[in-house]
Amino acid sequence: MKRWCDPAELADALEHGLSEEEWQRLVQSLGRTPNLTELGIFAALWSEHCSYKSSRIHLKAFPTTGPRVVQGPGENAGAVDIGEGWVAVFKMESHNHPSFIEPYQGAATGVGGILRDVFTMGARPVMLLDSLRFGDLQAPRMRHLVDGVVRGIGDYGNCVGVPTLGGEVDFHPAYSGNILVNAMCVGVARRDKLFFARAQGPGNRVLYLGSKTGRDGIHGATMASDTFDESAGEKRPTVQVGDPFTEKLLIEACLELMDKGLAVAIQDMGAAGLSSSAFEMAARGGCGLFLDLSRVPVREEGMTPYELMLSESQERMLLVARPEDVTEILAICHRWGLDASDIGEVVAGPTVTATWNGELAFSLPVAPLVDEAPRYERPFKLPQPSSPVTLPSFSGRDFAADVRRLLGSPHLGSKRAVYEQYDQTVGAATVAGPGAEAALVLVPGTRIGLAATTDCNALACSLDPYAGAAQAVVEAMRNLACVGAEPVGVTDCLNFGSPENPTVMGQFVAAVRGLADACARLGVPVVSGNVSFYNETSGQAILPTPTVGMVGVVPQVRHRPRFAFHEGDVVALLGPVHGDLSASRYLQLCWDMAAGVVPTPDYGAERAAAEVVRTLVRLGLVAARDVSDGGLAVVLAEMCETVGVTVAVPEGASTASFLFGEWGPRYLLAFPEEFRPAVERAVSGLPLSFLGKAGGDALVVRDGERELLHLTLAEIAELRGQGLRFLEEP
Amino acid sequence: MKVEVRVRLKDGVLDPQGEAIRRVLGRLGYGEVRSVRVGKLIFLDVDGDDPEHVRKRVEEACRELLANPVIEDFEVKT
Amino acid sequence: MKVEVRVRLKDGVLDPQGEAIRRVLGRLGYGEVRSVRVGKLIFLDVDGDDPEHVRKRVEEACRELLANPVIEDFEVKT
Amino acid sequence: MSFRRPRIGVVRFPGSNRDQDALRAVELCGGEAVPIWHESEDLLGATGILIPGGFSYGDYLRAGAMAAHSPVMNAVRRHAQAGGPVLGICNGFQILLEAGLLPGAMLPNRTLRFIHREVFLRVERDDTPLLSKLRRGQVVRLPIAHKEGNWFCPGADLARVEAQGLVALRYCGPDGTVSDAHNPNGALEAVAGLTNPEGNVLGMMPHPECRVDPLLDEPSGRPFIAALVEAS
Ligand SMILES: Nc1ncnc2c1ncn2[C@@H]1O[C@H](COP(=O)(O)OP(=O)(O)O)[C@@H](O)[C@H]1O
Ligand SMILES: [Mg+2]
Repeated sequence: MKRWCDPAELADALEHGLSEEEWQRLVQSLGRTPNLTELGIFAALWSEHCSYKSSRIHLKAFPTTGPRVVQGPGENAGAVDIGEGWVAVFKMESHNHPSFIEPYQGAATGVGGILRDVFTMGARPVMLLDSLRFGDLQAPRMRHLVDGVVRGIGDYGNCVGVPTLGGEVDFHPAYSGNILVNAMCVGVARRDKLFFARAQGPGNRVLYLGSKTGRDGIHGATMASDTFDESAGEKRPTVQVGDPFTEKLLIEACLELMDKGLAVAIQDMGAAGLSSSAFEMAARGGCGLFLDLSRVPVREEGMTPYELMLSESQERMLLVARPEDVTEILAICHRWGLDASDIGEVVAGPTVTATWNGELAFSLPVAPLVDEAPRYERPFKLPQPSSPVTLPSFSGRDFAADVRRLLGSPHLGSKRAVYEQYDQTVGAATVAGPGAEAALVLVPGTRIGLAATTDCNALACSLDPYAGAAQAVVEAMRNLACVGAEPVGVTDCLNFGSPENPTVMGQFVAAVRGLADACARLGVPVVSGNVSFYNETSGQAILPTPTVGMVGVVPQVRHRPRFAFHEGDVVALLGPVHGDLSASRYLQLCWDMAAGVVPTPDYGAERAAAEVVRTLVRLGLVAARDVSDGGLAVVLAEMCETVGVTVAVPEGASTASFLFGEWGPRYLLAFPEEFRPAVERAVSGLPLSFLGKAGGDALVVRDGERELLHLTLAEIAELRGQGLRFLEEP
Repeated sequence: MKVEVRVRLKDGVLDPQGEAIRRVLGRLGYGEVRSVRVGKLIFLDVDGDDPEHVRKRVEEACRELLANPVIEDFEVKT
Repeated sequence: MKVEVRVRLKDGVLDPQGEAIRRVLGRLGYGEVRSVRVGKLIFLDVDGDDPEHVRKRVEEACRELLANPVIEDFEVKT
Repeated sequence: MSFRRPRIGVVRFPGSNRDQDALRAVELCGGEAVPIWHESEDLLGATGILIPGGFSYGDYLRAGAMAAHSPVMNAVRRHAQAGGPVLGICNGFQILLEAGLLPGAMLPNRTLRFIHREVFLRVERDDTPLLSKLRRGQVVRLPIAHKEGNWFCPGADLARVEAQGLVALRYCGPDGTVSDAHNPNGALEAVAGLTNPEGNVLGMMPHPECRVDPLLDEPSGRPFIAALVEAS
């Protein structure tokens, strides 16, 4: 067993997940062999998770600038201007591997991490969203995983007092051995009060705030860059425990420190703990640090420099401050009941040096670890465009049975059992929460509406990563339109298998191009995000899952958007009568045909329709939902909360494509008769088909004289509740 | 048969609850309390009269449900 | 000095957690488990070497904070 | 003309998270809202007290238990004993129970899960200052958001609670019927809110403070906050 200060060798490097080439590169850049602690730091910062070594060159494709962009990729989170001197600060991040090992703590600490990324920018978190992917619910442990993840997200967000207002939950056997937990946080800050994680000013002090350091999660960063095998269990010791109470105190203390101008720079200790925060801060600030590791508050006896640098204990921050402010800072932390300790200082020159009990622990140049970290142009094989699907014959088909099946599936059923475990009203600013097409909150003290949504149709992405990713961006825009919001920025979380597999790398490259093109065509910049590779178990990769998080703005909220039918509403379809059944949920779930071409979005048509819907919703004229997963039939059922509806399949329309088709700019609108002229004027030229009227206590679909479907409100509620009922049991 | 299960966090696993309790006890004048860790005490009433068998079953139940092997240790007392 | 505090719900106080555990155990095939009650196990590390005095102090702490007399009984073991 | 608005103190504990919401709600209802830190020995001249929701001390040990022992609670107790109005919402209610200012105790929800849900509440009293803006039998819709709202009270005390008519609010259906089906957390007698015998202390699990701005939803929380302001 080597000691922290013993010289490392190739074998240790391989142990730490570095390749032989990387080991040589390391020794070369250092001009000497590192000790074990130094190797650990390199391994963590050069891990895929921290270095983005396989993805960086491709992420360059993203449009990251725009008139509203205040901070693009490169900081803890991105920031865009939302008017009246406010900025929205947001980012999405994955916590997939930890959540598979210990769902409750894994998901909880994922939420903690993304909150810190946002409030370290000086922003107050105002909402959380969570995009989740699970395997086959019959698979071993799967219900346990769903339950643990949902409770973990809820308990953490609820306790810190940030509402969880949106997200996704979907299921596919490809995730049975590797679930996805992507958490997004949106915060708000005054534009002139934004903070950056740039260590500056030699002589300034380096302070440690928050929980004491234990041995938790050592190697977390390298684990997240490692595929699972049957021995996943043995990775268990690296699981961390979250403490939302301390996180809440950190939020309040840090925002107070920043508001009082006492912080020069601030950075959370996320993946790779003190190592990444110290070196990233130094790199961004173009300076060095001196740290006395003996002053790091510890929870356990005899922790070595290796452990102190690599521990991933949660709820910890690194802060740079002027010497004269230290006393006041410590006083504020003490008032909030937080541990704080002065552990070092900023130095000129690009080196981070640390001592421990008087002896030198390590001394490393910053550049090789951060800016000069390895970058790979991994070989990739772009996916073949999926082949067209021959539609089955629908003659004599029992569509009612199909609708029942769709509504009863966990994919398309209600997610209430999940979001009822999330606080949706804390903050007293929620205009639209889970269950709405997108989340909408008021910026404190204003009437500015801040909207957010997460989207990814992984089935489509598995058929065509490029078009699927592009469609995710477009769907996000449609969702925002339904709350009257205009897109202002995108964050993303790119979940894929091993980048060392050219096919997976090809999916990644195609998806990134799809996101980039869609964002460019819609004029929405990407300002932050995260890449999660190695999502596979025993060589089985997940579906390519590029999750899109989109943020939008309503300059002045005057009406609360609604999403359910009211008695007497006129019900109309904006957009083409037919959707496209190719690559649809309907074929997947009712015909077991996960196949077909995923159309590339018609950006012009999508923009035009979104514009119209946005206007109608802002004026409070209509209730709107976009038609996506499962098609119009599912949207009709979703809008039947307390009032039913009777609609007719338009003359000569193909019932299947009308009811179950997807893709393209289609929205279901509901509005009082008296608004009809105004609505017709507003849609200016776009196709608008009147389908029927809302009323009664059932969803009825007629084809001429024939009644295709009759579902009472009670039946709908029952069906939509089925999929996740197990979450309602204790 | 009455069985008692004691569940406690593994050493080294953070116990935020215990830590919060310790701080408050200190404020209430119990500064002499150096550390607090909180575990679970589970009282079971189990059918069966063969103590060995009952203990085995309860141990299985602990592994399956009552304790979280990732962060907790357990102890069964018959 | 190591002290162990056992906090348990008074008889007659409903125990949602114990009830739930019992039901799930039943589902998992542990039908022989007739009843489950869940209590807290609080491990304290206290300065001081006079066991009697330490116990007194911990008992005060229980009355003041660690147990809620409306629903809970406690027991201190030194 | 100028008049002094009643000053309402909103107590902040470590982990309170609906304190800002409460401060804003009080202002919107015509009060002057002042935050009071849990270490404060006095109430900064407040004539009414609001103990807001959240997770004081992370809800560790028992929800509200550690907050109930803060210095400020001694001042709140004196204020209450002198007849001053006190409204405790959610965690605030739990704190009032742990502080012994209201009878009974909270157990975990019977689902053992956090529940956020719109619930209906039947108003059982309208003859106390803090309920004066509501009518007995009226049904109010408000959200609940808690994990420990399963109110319990040992038999003897329960009889006293009912006899003295201390139940202020009960969970019910849209039409006011009280039944187990409409009881979200298992609370005894569907108790959602309690008052003390003198009627100057009110504790409730649902959240009126987030239902004051009509843009967010029907402002069904106003009567509760406004009554506190008026009573102060
Ligand atoms: N897929 C992506 N799209 C846009 N920006 C990205 C993406 N992945 C990473 N980034 C940016 O790279 C930086 C490092 O990402 P990450 O390591 O996830 O942040 P953190 O270190 O806070 O966890 C961040 O600024 C992030 O926004
Ligand atoms: Mg970060």
